[in-house]
Amino acid sequence: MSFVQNFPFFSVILSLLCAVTSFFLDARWAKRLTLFLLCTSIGLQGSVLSFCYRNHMSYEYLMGHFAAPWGNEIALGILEPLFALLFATVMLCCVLGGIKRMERDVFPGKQSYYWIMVDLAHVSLLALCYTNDIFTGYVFIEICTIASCALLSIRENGRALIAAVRYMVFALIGSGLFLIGVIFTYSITGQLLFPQLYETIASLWEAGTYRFSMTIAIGLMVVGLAIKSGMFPFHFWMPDTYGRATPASSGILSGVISKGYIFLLIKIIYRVVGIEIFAASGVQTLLLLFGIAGMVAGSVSAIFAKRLTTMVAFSSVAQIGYIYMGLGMGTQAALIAVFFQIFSHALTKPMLFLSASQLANVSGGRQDFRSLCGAGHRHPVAGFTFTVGALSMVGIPLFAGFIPKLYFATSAFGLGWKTWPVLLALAVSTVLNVMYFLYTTILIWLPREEGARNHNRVMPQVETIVPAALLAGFNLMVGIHSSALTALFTQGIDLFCQ
Amino acid sequence: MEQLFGNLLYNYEEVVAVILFSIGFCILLFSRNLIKKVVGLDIMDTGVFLLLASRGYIAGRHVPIIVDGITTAEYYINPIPAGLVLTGIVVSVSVSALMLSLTVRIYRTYHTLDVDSLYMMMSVSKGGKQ
Amino acid sequence: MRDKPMIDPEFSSIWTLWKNGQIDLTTPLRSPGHQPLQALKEVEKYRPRHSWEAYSQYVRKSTLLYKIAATILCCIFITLMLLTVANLPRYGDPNAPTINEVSERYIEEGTEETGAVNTVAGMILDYRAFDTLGESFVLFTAVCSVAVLMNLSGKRQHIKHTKELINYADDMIVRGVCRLLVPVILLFGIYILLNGHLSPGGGFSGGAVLGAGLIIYSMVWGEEKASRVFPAKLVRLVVFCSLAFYCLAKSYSFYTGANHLPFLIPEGAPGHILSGGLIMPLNVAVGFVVCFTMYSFYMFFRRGRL
Amino acid sequence: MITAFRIILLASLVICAIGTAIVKKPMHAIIIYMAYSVIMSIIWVLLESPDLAITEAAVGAGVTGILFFLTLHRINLIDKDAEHDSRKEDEGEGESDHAR
Amino acid sequence: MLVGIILLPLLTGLLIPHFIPGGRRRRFCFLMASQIVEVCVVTAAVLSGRDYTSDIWRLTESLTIALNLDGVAAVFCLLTVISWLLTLLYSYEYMQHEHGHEANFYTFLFISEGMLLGTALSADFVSMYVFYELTSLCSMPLVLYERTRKAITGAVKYLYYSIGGAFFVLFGLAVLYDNTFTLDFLPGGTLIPGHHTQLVLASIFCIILGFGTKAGMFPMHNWLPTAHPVAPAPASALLSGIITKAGVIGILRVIYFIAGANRLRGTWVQTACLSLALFTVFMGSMMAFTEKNFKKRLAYSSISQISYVLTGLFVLSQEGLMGSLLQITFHAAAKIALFYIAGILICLAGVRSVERFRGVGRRLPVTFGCFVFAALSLVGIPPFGGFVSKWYISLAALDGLPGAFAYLAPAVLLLSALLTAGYLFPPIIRGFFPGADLPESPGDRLREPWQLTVPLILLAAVCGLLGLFPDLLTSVMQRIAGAVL
Repeated sequence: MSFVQNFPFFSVILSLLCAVTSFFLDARWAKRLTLFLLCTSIGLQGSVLSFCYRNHMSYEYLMGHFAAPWGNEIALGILEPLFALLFATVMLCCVLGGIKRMERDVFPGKQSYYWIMVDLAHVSLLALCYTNDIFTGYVFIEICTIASCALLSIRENGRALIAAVRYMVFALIGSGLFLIGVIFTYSITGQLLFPQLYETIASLWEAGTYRFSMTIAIGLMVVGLAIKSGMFPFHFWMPDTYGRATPASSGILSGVISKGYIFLLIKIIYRVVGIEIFAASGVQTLLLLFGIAGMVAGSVSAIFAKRLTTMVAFSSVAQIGYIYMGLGMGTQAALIAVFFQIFSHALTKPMLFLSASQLANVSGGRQDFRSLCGAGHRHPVAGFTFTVGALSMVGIPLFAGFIPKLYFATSAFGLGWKTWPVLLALAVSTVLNVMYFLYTTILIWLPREEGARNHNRVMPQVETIVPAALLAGFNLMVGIHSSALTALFTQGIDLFCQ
Repeated sequence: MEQLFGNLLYNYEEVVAVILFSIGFCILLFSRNLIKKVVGLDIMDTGVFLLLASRGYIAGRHVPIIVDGITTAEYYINPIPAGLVLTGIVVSVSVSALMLSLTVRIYRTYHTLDVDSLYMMMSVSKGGKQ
Repeated sequence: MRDKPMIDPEFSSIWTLWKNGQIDLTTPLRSPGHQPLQALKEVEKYRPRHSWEAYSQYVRKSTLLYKIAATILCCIFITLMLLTVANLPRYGDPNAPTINEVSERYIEEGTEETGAVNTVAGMILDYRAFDTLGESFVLFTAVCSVAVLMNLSGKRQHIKHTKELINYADDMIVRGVCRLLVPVILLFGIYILLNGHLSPGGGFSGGAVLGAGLIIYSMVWGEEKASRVFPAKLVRLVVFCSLAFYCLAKSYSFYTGANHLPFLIPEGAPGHILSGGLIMPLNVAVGFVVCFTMYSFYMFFRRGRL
Repeated sequence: MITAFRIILLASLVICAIGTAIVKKPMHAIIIYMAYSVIMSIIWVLLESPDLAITEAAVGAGVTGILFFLTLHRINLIDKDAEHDSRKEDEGEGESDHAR
Repeated sequence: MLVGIILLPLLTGLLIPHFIPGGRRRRFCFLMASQIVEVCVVTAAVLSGRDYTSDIWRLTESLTIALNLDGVAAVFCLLTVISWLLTLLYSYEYMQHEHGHEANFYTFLFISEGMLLGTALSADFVSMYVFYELTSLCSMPLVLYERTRKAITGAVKYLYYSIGGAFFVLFGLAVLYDNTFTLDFLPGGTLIPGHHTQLVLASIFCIILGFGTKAGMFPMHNWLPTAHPVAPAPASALLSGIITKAGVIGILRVIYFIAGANRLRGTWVQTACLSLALFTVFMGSMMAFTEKNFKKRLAYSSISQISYVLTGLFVLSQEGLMGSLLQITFHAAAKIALFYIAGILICLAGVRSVERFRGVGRRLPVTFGCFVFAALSLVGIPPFGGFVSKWYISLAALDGLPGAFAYLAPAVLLLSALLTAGYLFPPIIRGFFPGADLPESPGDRLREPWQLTVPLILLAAVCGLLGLFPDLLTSVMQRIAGAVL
């Protein structure tokens, strides 16, 4: 067992310790600690990823002295460190980009708590990526929920509080359903760890006993996670949650945390239930339909949104609809498309939120579209990043958003009746995306004859440029040089589904 | 059919647990008062725990604490659900504390606990400012 | 709807802009001044300015659909649940699938492997310790979020009228009963805490009991006194130390376990108070965390700070 | 015998839950909920898991109930403050009320 | 080499207008120089006769961005660079009369040139799709330049139509992705025989519709008359002279290099596309005939003229292809010249609508002289360039098309030629002979700066001379078409 293989566990413990220590420190040191933690964890995940990729191996790591099925353990191949790396990177960019705004939104006495919450969200995401035990998954889902609620409500503005209540109600219903699903699964199989669950479920499905309960249990787990990650019919909490929080938090919530839930869902589908049983249980088709509905409905309500951040938030309803549609298609090509979609969305959405808030700042803190006319000239960096993000969301080639669309379109064939709904949904949602995103882009680049004078043009500072440049660079990198990622994904899926 | 009802009668604890969960769910959905929503949340959680614990119970067996050296598994009930429920209870108390503090803050800001009036405030307050 | 005119007329969605073709650049926009704090105050101080009943009527209309949908949802949900329950293995069935090698090993080798007589304690603190680690961090997260929300150290948020509470300490009966009761409760909590690996209980139950005792204490003798006994620094320090100890101890055992290194903590003879390796100290740590979590919940709700 | 006792307890549990659902005032709901938690802890004992019984008694019936009561208490305080402020405001800006 | 051809205008556009110190004149000299270099490079690459190919990068593991310089690409590239050169010269003088941020204009002008070259040069479908979308995006700011209400409306309309069309193409691409051996452009097509035939045909029809958006084919032609007139004259000249041809390239590549002419001949796709194209030819001329605003009239006429090209393509025979290549060339020359003229009229004489042309010809004799040439060529009067192309197209239609189309197509072309004469000659006549009842004297002769007239005269000369000696072009086009079919 080489020393590198300890790194996932080290990163988890390290971030727990950082959280506890920040509880004892003041805001300045908490900030430094958190940034240090995020950078370190990027390093750790990166080295684990390169290790696993070079040896093309996946391994279980015992959390304790007892092997599965008796003790907890974490398991990782290529995908898990890859996504952990993505999450850590995006979180780092978010907090870097949002620091100034956060320090203005949050009362100084409470900023250390903000950093604690960032640490805890980070550790829960890592655990969701790495866990090999369904109940550990539940516990860290709860940590993630509470931490994100705090991230949302720490901006003590009435709308944010109501949004937080809504978010909590939906999220708790979600975790309750997930827990019931776990209980049913446990009482049928008597197992809690993924590999044993997989075997037992397969044999039970063969034998045909408890099929109904199994289906319901799968459905409950999937629906619970879907509610938490904002699938279409349960997306009511999303716009306010993402639109009202302080930009760094909205970036983290929309870009990373929902993706953490989705990654856990993918693990459950492929490593606990098994894709054949998942398809046979009929939940798959449900996901497909809801995903398609979400793609359309999200974009439509984004067109009718009256604030910029609300519009962006609704667009992430649509984007998550893409993900669920891909999960509903259920082929390996579709899975690769889903991973690409997760990447592009996680890289794009925080960028959009950050730049949107900066644009609103230079428009006198107003978010309606008429005040935003020409905001791009007042804050060129934010305008540039917003443009990049919008183009990527629309799916213009060379940007990250194009690749998943292409993969969805190409993998839609040979699915029987599913082919045409998928293609149609892609078409409609693309056109709608064009309608609102490109229109907004044009809008922010229009000059304001009268207004332009009484706003002084913001000179871009380093702390706005660096994260923006980072995110935009990653975005273009994914869009232009996606073959490396594809290789990672394909190899990772081999290790993942074995 | 009668086999189904027979099963329901056998699993009466689970039936009660499901009913509790559903009652909590309904309170959460229908009650307009935030505090009652929190109560409903707790009832929901306890329903889930009851379900889980009753899964671990075995008729005529004892607490899984090893007394006078009897270590045959036939003498004790299944310890796993107890541990899971312990975790669950702690989670639920933290969650309800969080919800209650949210409630207090909202009351301080909007001077009401009624959900509909809260949404009215949202719809009429100046949404454009940050 | 009465509240339409209240909405800022300048607001227009992409759709409205797109429908009538172009952004009107000719009319000058009102030049917005830049004071978000001011705006935040406005939102916070907002009071409804028009008739409630008109609105509540409107709300009834608009939420009727939601109510119907929710009812249908609940009915479907309950039926599905009942069907599933009917399809589960029977209650109290001695050969249900949950009775498998896992639980048998927990019971049969648990005492030797963990040194804990109480199988549940052994399970949550040794076999499945990662869950429990996460669980205690759930508590920690909750404390921090409650601190975020309830912390009154902000401006314009101090509460008047705190004096209007009944001061229980003046009531002789209450004082006498509590003077008897509180030590007993605390003792009981400590007992549960320390015997967690031998008898029912453990970190969480004991901590909760201790916390309840502390809460009663500070209710009766007033928060001022309580916070003189347990100042905020102390509480933070205790929580920090116990959680850090927990992390480090557990990471030691995880590390040794995963790398198959020897585990140097002695198990001790099962049944004695000093046994079970790390379980008792961990129980104590968890107990402290839970106890002070409950206590600080109380304090935050009661007086807005520790 | 024990089964009958168990069933009675479960029935009262359901009754308590329904009561929480139907009563109007939050205060009553909270009180019923505390009773509910006590019954629940007895049921834990019957389910052969005393650790849960202790925890539920201390957490569910104890701490959570106190937190609920404190919430109500804080809300009353906030109301008092609000009256206080509004009295002051009305002295200050009476005509604005007429303007509404 | 090819990468250089694309990168040079890109870097020019990004760097020179913003980062070169000194006055407008100095910057302009730099731009001019780099454009001349570009022209030389492209000419050298074309004349050297070798067919360059280069893989730039791999977009995904199966889709690469690759460039290749074959005959068709050579024609388009030469057209593009030469007309950009002339337009640059023209816009130096013209842009003084526009108000707006001029540097941005040059930036997007050059970037869109680079993207257009990429579209022409790309060696497979995916890279062409990529460059095509980027072309639409980068040419949008040219329309947006003046930032009036009309400009914004036009730009947005242009954007929506282009992206919508591009999505049709993407859909077809997705279908073809697993029904072809490869997505590279090979003469004769790469379809897998007998593999979802109807689906493939439908997807090809979708692709043609999608590219037809940019080429202004009937169902989705509507953005052209909105977008072209609002752009500044050089931009609109390029938009309707060259950039619309990006759609033509797309259709040509799909028909001849992906589907293969033999696979399409006689299918419903050919019929449908032919009828659409012919209808567009007629409709465009009609609309132009009724339109009063000169630039709008020109935009409508581009709709009809480009559908001549499409007609030639859909004939699916060597003569047809040759005719359409010729038509592309001549239409580019004539239409660019006409838009220059419109620009000159607007900025010197302040005339936009056709009624106010009376007597302007006397004030701007050179301009109107060239107007005559361009108009004659566009109508297709025998000694002029336009005649040659239309002649070949009609011939090809006559012997290449089945049944009624063989006679319908030439008739429609003839009719639309008459209409063209109908909407182009009256302004000229009014311009030269205002008639006795002119209310006020037209005013004395205006000074026409050489930067405006020289490119105009050059283009008019092209229209004239190439018409007189068509073999110069026809032989080349013959070879190219022969290589394709």
